[in-house]
Amino acid sequence: MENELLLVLLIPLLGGIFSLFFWMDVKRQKVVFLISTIAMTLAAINLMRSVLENEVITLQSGGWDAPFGISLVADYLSTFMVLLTGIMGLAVGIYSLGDMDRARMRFGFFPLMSFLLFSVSGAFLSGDIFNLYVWFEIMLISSFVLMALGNTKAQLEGAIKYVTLNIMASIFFLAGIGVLYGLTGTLNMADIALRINSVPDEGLITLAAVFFFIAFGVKSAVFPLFSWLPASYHTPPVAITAIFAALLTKVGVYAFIRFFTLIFTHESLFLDNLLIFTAATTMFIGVLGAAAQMEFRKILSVHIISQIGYLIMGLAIGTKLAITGVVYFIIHIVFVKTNLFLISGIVNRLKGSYELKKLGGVYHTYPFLALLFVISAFSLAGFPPLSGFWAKFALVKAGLVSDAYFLVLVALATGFLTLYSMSKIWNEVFWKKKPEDETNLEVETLKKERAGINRQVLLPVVAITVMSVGVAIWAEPIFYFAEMTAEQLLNPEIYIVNVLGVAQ
Amino acid sequence: MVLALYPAAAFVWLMTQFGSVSGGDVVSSSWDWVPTMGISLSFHLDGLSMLFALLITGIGALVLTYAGTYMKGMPKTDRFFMSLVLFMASMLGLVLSDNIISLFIFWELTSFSSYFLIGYHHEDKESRKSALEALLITAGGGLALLAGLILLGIGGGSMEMSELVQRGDELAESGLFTAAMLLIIIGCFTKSAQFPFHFWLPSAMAAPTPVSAYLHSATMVKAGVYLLARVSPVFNGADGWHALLLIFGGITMVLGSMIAVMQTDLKKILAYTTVSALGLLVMLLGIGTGIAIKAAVIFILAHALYKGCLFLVAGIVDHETGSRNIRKLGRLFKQMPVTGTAAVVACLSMAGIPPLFGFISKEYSYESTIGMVVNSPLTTSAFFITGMLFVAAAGMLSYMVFFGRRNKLKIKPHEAPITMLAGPAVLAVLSILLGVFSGLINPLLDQASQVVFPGNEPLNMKLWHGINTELILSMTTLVAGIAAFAFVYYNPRLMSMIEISDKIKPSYAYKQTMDSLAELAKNVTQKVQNGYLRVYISMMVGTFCVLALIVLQDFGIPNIEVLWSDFRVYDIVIGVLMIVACFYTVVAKSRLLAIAMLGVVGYGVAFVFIIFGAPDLAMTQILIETLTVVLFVLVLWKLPHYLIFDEGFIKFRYFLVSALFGAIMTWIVMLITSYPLDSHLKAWFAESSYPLGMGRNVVNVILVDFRSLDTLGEIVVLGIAAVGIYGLIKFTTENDKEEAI
Amino acid sequence: MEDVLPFLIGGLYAGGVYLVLHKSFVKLIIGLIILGYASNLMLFTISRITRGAPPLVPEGAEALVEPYADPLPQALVLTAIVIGFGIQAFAIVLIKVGYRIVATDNLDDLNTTDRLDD
Amino acid sequence: MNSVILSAGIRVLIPLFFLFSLYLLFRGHNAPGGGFVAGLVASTGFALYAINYGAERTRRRFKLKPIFLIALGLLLAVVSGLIPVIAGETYKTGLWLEELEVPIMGKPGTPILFDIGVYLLVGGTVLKIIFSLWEE
Repeated sequence: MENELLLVLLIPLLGGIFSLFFWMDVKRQKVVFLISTIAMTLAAINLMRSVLENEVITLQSGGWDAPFGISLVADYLSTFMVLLTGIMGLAVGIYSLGDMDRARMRFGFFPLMSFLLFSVSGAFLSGDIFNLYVWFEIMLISSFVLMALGNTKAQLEGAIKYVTLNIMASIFFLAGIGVLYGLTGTLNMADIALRINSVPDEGLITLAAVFFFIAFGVKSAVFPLFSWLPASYHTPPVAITAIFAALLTKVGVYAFIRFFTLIFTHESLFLDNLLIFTAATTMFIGVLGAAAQMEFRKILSVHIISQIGYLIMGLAIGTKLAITGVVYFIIHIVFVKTNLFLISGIVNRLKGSYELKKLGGVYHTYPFLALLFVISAFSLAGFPPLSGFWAKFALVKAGLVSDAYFLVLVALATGFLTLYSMSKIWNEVFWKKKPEDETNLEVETLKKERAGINRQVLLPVVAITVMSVGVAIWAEPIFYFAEMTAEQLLNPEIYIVNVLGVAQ
Repeated sequence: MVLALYPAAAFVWLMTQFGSVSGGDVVSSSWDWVPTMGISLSFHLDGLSMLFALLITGIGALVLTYAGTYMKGMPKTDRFFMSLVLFMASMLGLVLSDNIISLFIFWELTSFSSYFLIGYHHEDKESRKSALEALLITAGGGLALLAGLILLGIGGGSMEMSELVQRGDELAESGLFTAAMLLIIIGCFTKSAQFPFHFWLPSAMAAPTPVSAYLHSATMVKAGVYLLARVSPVFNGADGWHALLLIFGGITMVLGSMIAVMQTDLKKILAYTTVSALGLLVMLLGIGTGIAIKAAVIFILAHALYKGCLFLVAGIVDHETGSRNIRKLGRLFKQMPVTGTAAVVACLSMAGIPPLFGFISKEYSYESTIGMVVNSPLTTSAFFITGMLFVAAAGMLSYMVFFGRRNKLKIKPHEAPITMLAGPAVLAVLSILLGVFSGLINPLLDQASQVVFPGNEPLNMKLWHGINTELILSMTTLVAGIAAFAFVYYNPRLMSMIEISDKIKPSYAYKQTMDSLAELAKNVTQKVQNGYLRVYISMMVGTFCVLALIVLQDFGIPNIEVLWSDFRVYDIVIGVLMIVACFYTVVAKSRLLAIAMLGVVGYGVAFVFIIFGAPDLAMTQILIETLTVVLFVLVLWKLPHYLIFDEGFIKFRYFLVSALFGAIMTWIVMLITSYPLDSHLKAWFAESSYPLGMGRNVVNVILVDFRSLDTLGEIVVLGIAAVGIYGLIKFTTENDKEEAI
Repeated sequence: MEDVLPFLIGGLYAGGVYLVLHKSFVKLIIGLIILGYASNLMLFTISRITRGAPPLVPEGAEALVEPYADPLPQALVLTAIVIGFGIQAFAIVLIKVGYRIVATDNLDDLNTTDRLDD
Repeated sequence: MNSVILSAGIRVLIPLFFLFSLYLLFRGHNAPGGGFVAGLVASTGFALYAINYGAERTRRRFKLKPIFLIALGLLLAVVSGLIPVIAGETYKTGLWLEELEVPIMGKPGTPILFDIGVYLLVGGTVLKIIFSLWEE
């Protein structure tokens, strides 16, 4: 059982290591990457199957009982996130086979992707705060390298901000670990959850929470800590942006959910208000940012922020229904947002630009691509019966049931502006005629169009679209699972008992 | 064309149910969709749904047949028909749904598919704008509606409309009642083009005419009316319900008809009269008496028949003559006798002339306003004005196009093909048929009115009620209308005679709102995301300081007196040395000095580790420090010469932020260390390291055994860093050369 | 020293933040390194410190003999130092390459990627 | 930098560095030291060599590519954890040859193998960084 958990981490790690052995040998790296990512996804499915049977699976690394060693814990939420990681890694990986330039491949794109998947899954599975920090750091360094790989001016500018702000966040994270250890004398999350009740003053726990709020707030890009995201996310090649968009901020959100349902569960008006404030401002300012942009990928990148706001909103409401909504919302945005990024990449391949002003006429020539975009974009805007609607519906309902009218109002206004920004893309890129004044570009474009869409780039987009429509049409099993997850999260005893063996 | 068979089949199926539904039965079926969220696909066919469903499928079949010919030769008709059929299906779903959420889903789907229909001529900028306008307004209202429906569901404890309408009292007590009502009304108003949201409908005339005929007369715009009618058993009698519907419906009705007669574009006239008609319907629902509901139900049908017909006629005229300007058209009857006849019949119905169905409808409207308890003169005169202007509009649509002055067309028009004529002809015939034999439809309309107003008196439509107030009013309206038409006819510049400032138009307000939203978005984004790294950092640190101070204010400043209790000289020396070195690192004016001082701080840290029993840490720190300095020296000469100095004020501000941050961290460390530590882990490691971990160096045992996973992660970080550094340095310089390392 | 350490930590934090708030590439990286020291020291200190007595099991003994320093924070700090080194090394080189390619020595000039294009 | 004395000195120093690093590596489990520190020491030796002879020659002299060392180190670290899995234990459970007592190192076991992985990786990393910077 525990080896099923081990496999999802071991496979991408070994994939990364073997890619390093085949340094500069792009062909073999491709094969290794593909095999390992497929295997990882299968392992994640297998783990999910097993977790559904056993509720929680724990791997006590080194055979040392918790809290003395490091526990890796697969509960519903983390397994589900790992499964998403596998799927998205595979999809974006296939896309990058058709899209990534050879130079970047030669400079370690594949091993870096493997290590990224490894670290993201590790972060989801970790049951130990310091170990979580280590996973975060692996994730950071691999994302740093992926971000900067290629050394274009924009990438480096973005990377400097990205790196600096994330290092700052790590500093808060480390300090926060210090504070929590200083208060409870332990690192294992389940053990902390047990011992935190005996901390002499609840204010101290809140103090610790402030550190983690900053650390995770930066990672998940909430207001006012999100500045690194609009500065950098649109700079690397689109496959890299897509995998970042799919996974990295979600790790931050995951950590938020984990800490605020397991550790910081004490009554604190301050923290409640902080989360509500964060959720509302993040949603709204994020979507305003998207509305202000005039570049395909920038709109999408900045828009990530507003969706993080939705997730925090669910956490702020904190009822079972709300958490259920959050879980569903995560599936929804991971699929849809990644897909939109990939589509923007295809449009760029076809038309040679991401600037709305320079684009146009895609609906005319590529109706199928337009259809794929429409599905994802309107899903993002929350149109039924696409997945975005269910996500929004669950959160709005949760908000209304819990009298969180202010949050609901902001959420709905945000939905409106999302529609506005998505229809802007649609208008400019797809419906509008292609501007004719730039004849040179036209020639270049024609050349590119021949390379245009290939199977590797189209396949993942189609597959993700099918999945995202699938989770909308067959929303019931997903919601059922999401509800189980919420229930598990809101009853931390299950987690604690499973990790520590018995409640101490 | 073949597509028309689908709605036709549905129509036929509906007709088979006609008998039972008219008899008061309800056909329903249900399928659990997302039970976890309380959502099922449940359908419910009662009188009201039946009425709408018949319109949707019947007119749908006609419109599809018509469009098959109309759209011939136009680009991408397959996508067009796809959207149209999607719309049709979702409209049908809307009126059949019993579950309020599945109703909402279909509601949004109609907005969605109409977006693509309105934007059919998408390479034209205006067309795109109109489509977006319609989408944003209806979807914006949709958001309100969603909230309203959920509130309704929460308050009533059910998501099924058929149950909710029976729980009116329960709902009224739930406290969510008024909010739910307001939100639902907003949603319906946007969809049904009520003032002040009405302007999207005339803009939506950018759509191909079959679309307008279908969406903007008979179906989509009526969805709001449908939903208002559907929920009116719940809200009827509630505070504000009547007033809101009456006032906004009334304004929409009068305003719409007034603007209509000032137009010259056929489709614009139709659009504004439709707006007006929708206002009329909302107003009737607002009156909310049994008779008003009957009037509403009848008018829904009457309006759909004549307005659908007129739109299709307009399409034919446009198609065959290339113009929709009534001032340019004229005397077309001879070339287009069938079209002309249909148009005349429809216009007569619109004008409310017996024996057409529109007449019956008008009679009931007058009856309902006369029977009203309050404000009846005001509403009656509103009806009167509207009725009069309808007559005028009818004259414009028929007389000015098919008779009247000679036309100024360049091409010679001819009659349209049969497939296009079928639609208007059938609708016109129905207008006559139902007028004369109103008994045919009476049972269905009766059922519909029973649904909207449970316990309504049975409906009994007749053409001839004898001479009564309604009839007199009707006739007066007619006369006044003819006079109004004459006025319009002889004053071609009516439009420019009445100058309405743009600024008071709701469409201007919409534009302003969207513009200011864009402006706001831009300003906020530029402010928050201004591109300065140091601002980002200070936001992060500042946020932390604020939050930490809020929490820390509950704790006193820790006791510092113990400070000098147990001091050793070399401690102080090291501490002071490090502080000084740190200070010099900060203020140093040369890079080398800064780095040298940095080294001193680093070795100082190592010394602290030695003092407090951490030899492994000290060793590592020293080696790392050395390596970092080496690294620095290796890259230093490539780095910019020191340093840009910030202005004094900014510097001072940054100094304050960092000093505050440092102070907070000191405070926190002292605070936390003033409590005793639960050291169960410490003890366990002390005991287990040698017997279980086989090592005497406990730190090492933890690193390679107890917590070896951390160490594994750590070395992965190092490996990736090496790969990354290599990539950073080599990527541009040796792009594609084979690599030796 | 136990009582001096919090102030030392505060001073390092303050100095680090002050440095990273400057416009200079070099100050930025030095600031980050100082912040690294500060957080390592904080983690070390806040887990309570013991003077002398490294956590080494003496020959012949089976367990550590009181008093001894808590080995766990030491292991954590060691991991943090090494990770910090890897990341700082990357950051140093990044900033160097960034400086070469962006061709400015003022961090304030690095704002093309945030700019709204209209 | 090609002074004769330095060259001669380095020729002597490098094996010393290497031996010292091995010493640190193996005693790490029982006394201050360990794979990380040892790796740094070893790579410092190579770095000295590189400073003296240039990266090109250093690379030719030591056939192993740094990236290979990195990969090998990682692999060793992973495999050291996998051996117990094959033996039916939890991942990374320490397996020891209890009856053996090696001088300096103490008992050999999988955690030591892990430390050797760390050692190799650290060496490879530092070399990779220094070579990259040096050649630029």
